[in-house]
Amino acid sequence: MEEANFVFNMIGENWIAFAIISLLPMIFLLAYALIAILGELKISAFIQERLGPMRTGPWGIIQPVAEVVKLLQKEDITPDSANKPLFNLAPFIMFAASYAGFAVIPFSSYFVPSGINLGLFFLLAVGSLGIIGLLMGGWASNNKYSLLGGLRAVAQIVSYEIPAAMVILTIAVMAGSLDLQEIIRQQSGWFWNWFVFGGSGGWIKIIFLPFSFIMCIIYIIASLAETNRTPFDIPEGESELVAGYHTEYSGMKFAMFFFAEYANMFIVSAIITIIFFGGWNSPFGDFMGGPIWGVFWFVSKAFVFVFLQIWLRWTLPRLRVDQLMYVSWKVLLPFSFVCFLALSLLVMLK
Amino acid sequence: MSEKKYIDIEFSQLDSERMRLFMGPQHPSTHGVLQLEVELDGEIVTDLIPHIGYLHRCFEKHAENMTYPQIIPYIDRLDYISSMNNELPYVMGLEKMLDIQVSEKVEYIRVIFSELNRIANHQIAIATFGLDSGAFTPFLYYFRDREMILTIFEKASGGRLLYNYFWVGGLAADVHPTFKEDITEAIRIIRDTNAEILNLLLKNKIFIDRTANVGILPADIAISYGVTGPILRASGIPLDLRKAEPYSIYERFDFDIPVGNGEVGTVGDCWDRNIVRFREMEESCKIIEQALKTFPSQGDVRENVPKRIRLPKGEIYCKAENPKGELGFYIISDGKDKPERVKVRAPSFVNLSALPEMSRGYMFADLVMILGSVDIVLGEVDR
Amino acid sequence: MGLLNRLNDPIGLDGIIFGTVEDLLNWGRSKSDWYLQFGLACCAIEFMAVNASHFDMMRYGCIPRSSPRQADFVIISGTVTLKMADRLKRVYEQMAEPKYVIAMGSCANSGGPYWEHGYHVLKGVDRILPVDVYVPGCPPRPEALQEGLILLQKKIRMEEIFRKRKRLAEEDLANQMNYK
Amino acid sequence: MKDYFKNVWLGVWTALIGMRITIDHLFRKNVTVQYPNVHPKDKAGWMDMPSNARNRLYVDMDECNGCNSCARACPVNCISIETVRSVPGDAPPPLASGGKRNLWVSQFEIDFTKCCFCSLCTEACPTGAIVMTTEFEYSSYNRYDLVYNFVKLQNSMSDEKIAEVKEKWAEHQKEKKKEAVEPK
Repeated sequence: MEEANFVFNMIGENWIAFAIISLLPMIFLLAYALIAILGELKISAFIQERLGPMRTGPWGIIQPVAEVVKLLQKEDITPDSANKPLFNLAPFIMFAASYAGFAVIPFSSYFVPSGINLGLFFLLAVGSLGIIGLLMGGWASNNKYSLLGGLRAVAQIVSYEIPAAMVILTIAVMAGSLDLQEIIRQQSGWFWNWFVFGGSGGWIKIIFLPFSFIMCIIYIIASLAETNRTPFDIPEGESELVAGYHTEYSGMKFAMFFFAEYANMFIVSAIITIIFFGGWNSPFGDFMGGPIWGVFWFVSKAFVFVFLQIWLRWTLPRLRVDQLMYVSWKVLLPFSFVCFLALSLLVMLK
Repeated sequence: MSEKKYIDIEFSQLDSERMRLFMGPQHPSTHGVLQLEVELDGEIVTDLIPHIGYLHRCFEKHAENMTYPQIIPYIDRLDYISSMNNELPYVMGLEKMLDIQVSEKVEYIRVIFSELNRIANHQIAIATFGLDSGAFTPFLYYFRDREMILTIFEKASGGRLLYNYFWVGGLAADVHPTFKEDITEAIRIIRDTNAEILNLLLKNKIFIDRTANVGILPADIAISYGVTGPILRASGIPLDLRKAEPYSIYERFDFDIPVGNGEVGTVGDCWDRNIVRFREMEESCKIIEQALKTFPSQGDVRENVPKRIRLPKGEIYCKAENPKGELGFYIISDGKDKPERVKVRAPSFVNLSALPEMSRGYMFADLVMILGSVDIVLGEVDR
Repeated sequence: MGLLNRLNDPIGLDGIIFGTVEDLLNWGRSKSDWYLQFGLACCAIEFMAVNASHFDMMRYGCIPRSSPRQADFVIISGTVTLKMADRLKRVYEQMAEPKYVIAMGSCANSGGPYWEHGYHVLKGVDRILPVDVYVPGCPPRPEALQEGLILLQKKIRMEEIFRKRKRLAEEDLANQMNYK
Repeated sequence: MKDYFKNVWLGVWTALIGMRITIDHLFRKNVTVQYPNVHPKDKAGWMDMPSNARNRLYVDMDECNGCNSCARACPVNCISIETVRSVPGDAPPPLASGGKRNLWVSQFEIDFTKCCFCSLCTEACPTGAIVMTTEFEYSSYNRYDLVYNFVKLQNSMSDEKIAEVKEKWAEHQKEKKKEAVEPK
């Protein structure tokens, strides 16, 4: 396989290159988390006709920095009756799992931290690793609310993995590959070649457009559930469970949960971008194409979906646990089966 | 999705350990400092005991030690969301005892301000209910509108939340000159927002799923518990003291009593309670508009009342339709300038007693919604 | 206080570096105050109004948290009864250091209207918690609470971090001397 | 089956309606008033703080005649007034509005941590000395800073003066007693 990492091309395959490659996503993640936290505060404020943070720098733009400085200084409480090793480990597992997802995300045609050809599978596998941290945190806190939150989170994420896996299966069928770069390359050209519009091919795909649309919506809904965002934020639903699984966490450990949540938001947005919206491809053929612009397109597309998640959060009420299961098993799953069949037919017809 | 029957059959066969969960008093969604001792079977509520008294502020003890006008600030603090409504039955009762007839203008202002405060109260009720269900944005839209009502009150009385405005024999002060225009403007914006909230929250499918068929209170049980106010009306009984026993000048106005009719679920569920409150806001707007049309601009706002108010020996029970139900004051006077006793019949307290009946057999997440739909104020429950 | 205790300046370095770091740390703490979502009585309604669009407490970097572990300060918004007092103290003890308290309204300041005949009312929350800022009013205007918040932020900005223990020990000693 | 599809459709559709409303608000002008920069008295529009807003009390000591009616009207007893009676020939200066005064007000304390801002005292005051102002910015780090002694604040009587009038009154009392005893 041809090497797609510009770092290797520049300084060769040595340990410095590996260090740079593994650190680049971390730098990106930190920068992104700050922007996303500010975005969450500001967008929620504007939706509610408020201003949001205003008194930290011009228009409050360095508010997230202040948050980080503050969280660093907070006392790190471990409850007396908690299971200490598990309690301390949980946030790190959660963060590590979401950071591991960044290993295969292709930011550009010239840069992907690890160009394995099982990218989609890896994302699916690592994405469900975070639950362990969540359950650990909920259980080890020795708090009834945390326990309920942790249990709910596991039930929720496990059930929503299945519709999400169906979607990813469909994409694997349509692209004939699990390699993320390959999937993106197949969607090159104009925006109608994206998988959300049925992928490249003849006019026959117009008949199948609704199915690919529904598939996209199913994945968006499932991704909301996987990142515990409203309307599926019951694991940390304030009005019922105080703060859910992270009720007992304070200081930096809470910040890790916080960071992991935002990192997860980006990962699912990146997956949506990759499998449905053409990854780093420019929507307009060769216009503003190329590897450098690729980063721009990829990040801005992903940010649109991060914005969508924030937007939904400040619009919708929260579902109940049994209704959540209903949506997953009785709505999303049958629909995804039907769409899977239809899109497989499309692949055969092509 | 959430029929009560289904849960009963499914879980009564399984014998499992019950969990006791103490919810509150510092839980974010207990609407103040209420403690609920919940017995859970998995996620199903099997029993519920409300523990009150975390905000017991000794109202009756204070009433024994104060002169009649001095009690009014404490009455404000009973149901601190609808202070104007609280003051109304008390001053009406005293005026009846003293045989004082207040002027037309005072009656009009009292009605208009009571109805405005009713709107403000229902706004908070629906807003915090939305907050319980996870929708944060309607809360802020309603609070934005409520700010206008508070401004009108502040311009008239000087207080933003606790007014001390209805006095025995009149009002503390005359209304401000731009009073009519302000209220017309406020009503216009309240109606706009209400239309928005209807689409954003009340008609939302997720919201309907959360509230329809949840916390059903049948009419007969509601009556046997003595429940009043929007909760009783949501159960299908059109009892409103403004119509049933008109006080002040309510019989002059034309308005309807919205009742719950189970549009999306069963009669008397959480959704009905909210839609009744929602429609009452519109009725209040109608009353205010009619009152503004015939508002007498001339007139004195204060009758001649002796500086030391001494009630004749005797007792009186005076009541009015508060946003939360029937608020009554039972005043016993022994001829001095201080009452011998003032007993409060607080609607929230009575409505809260029906909570265990409403919430048995529903899920823990529903409990939060049911409590929110009862719309209690702890200041009034504990007094 | 977590990191702060370890930074407790064992060598006695003073001056520009530590001063600047102290400034930065204080800046972070003062600009990012997460408060506990916790209401008691009448003032809680006004406190909710401060969060609403017209006043917008988030302008000061205040984000509501419902878990006391994650909150930086608590606003005692209303009457504290004797039954509630030990609950309140426990909530306060669950908060992580550094933590602050704003007493909002007359009831929290001194028992307010209930100070005389209120047999069940705590006469001032400073009997059980260390209060940092007293906001008068019954209930205070939203702007008055915001002013109290600005005072709190000012106080946090002026705090000493590195030589705190030493200074406190000295103060203690001085107090003891005075006492004798 | 029909209900199932209708439910799914409604779920998506009502969510879309909600999203349209919130995105509409995203681009609307916000209503926030930035308090320390904009004072509530001069907010734009009709929602600014009225001049009759009930906030901190103010006592004009030149107008107060020490009649104690505000303290009696106060439901929470947060006003405490101490007066010294004047001896004949040494009356305090008359009120600024012209009335006569025969009490020295040596202490006029209002405890704003107790005050419930009900405005009953201003109603009871015969001379209009005690009024409610629009001043609300007086939060403090210390609870005892909120106890205002208006005699000290306005310097209407110095400590020496208070001691002097008290002494005079005591002497006067003594003399009176003597007079009462002597005629026997």
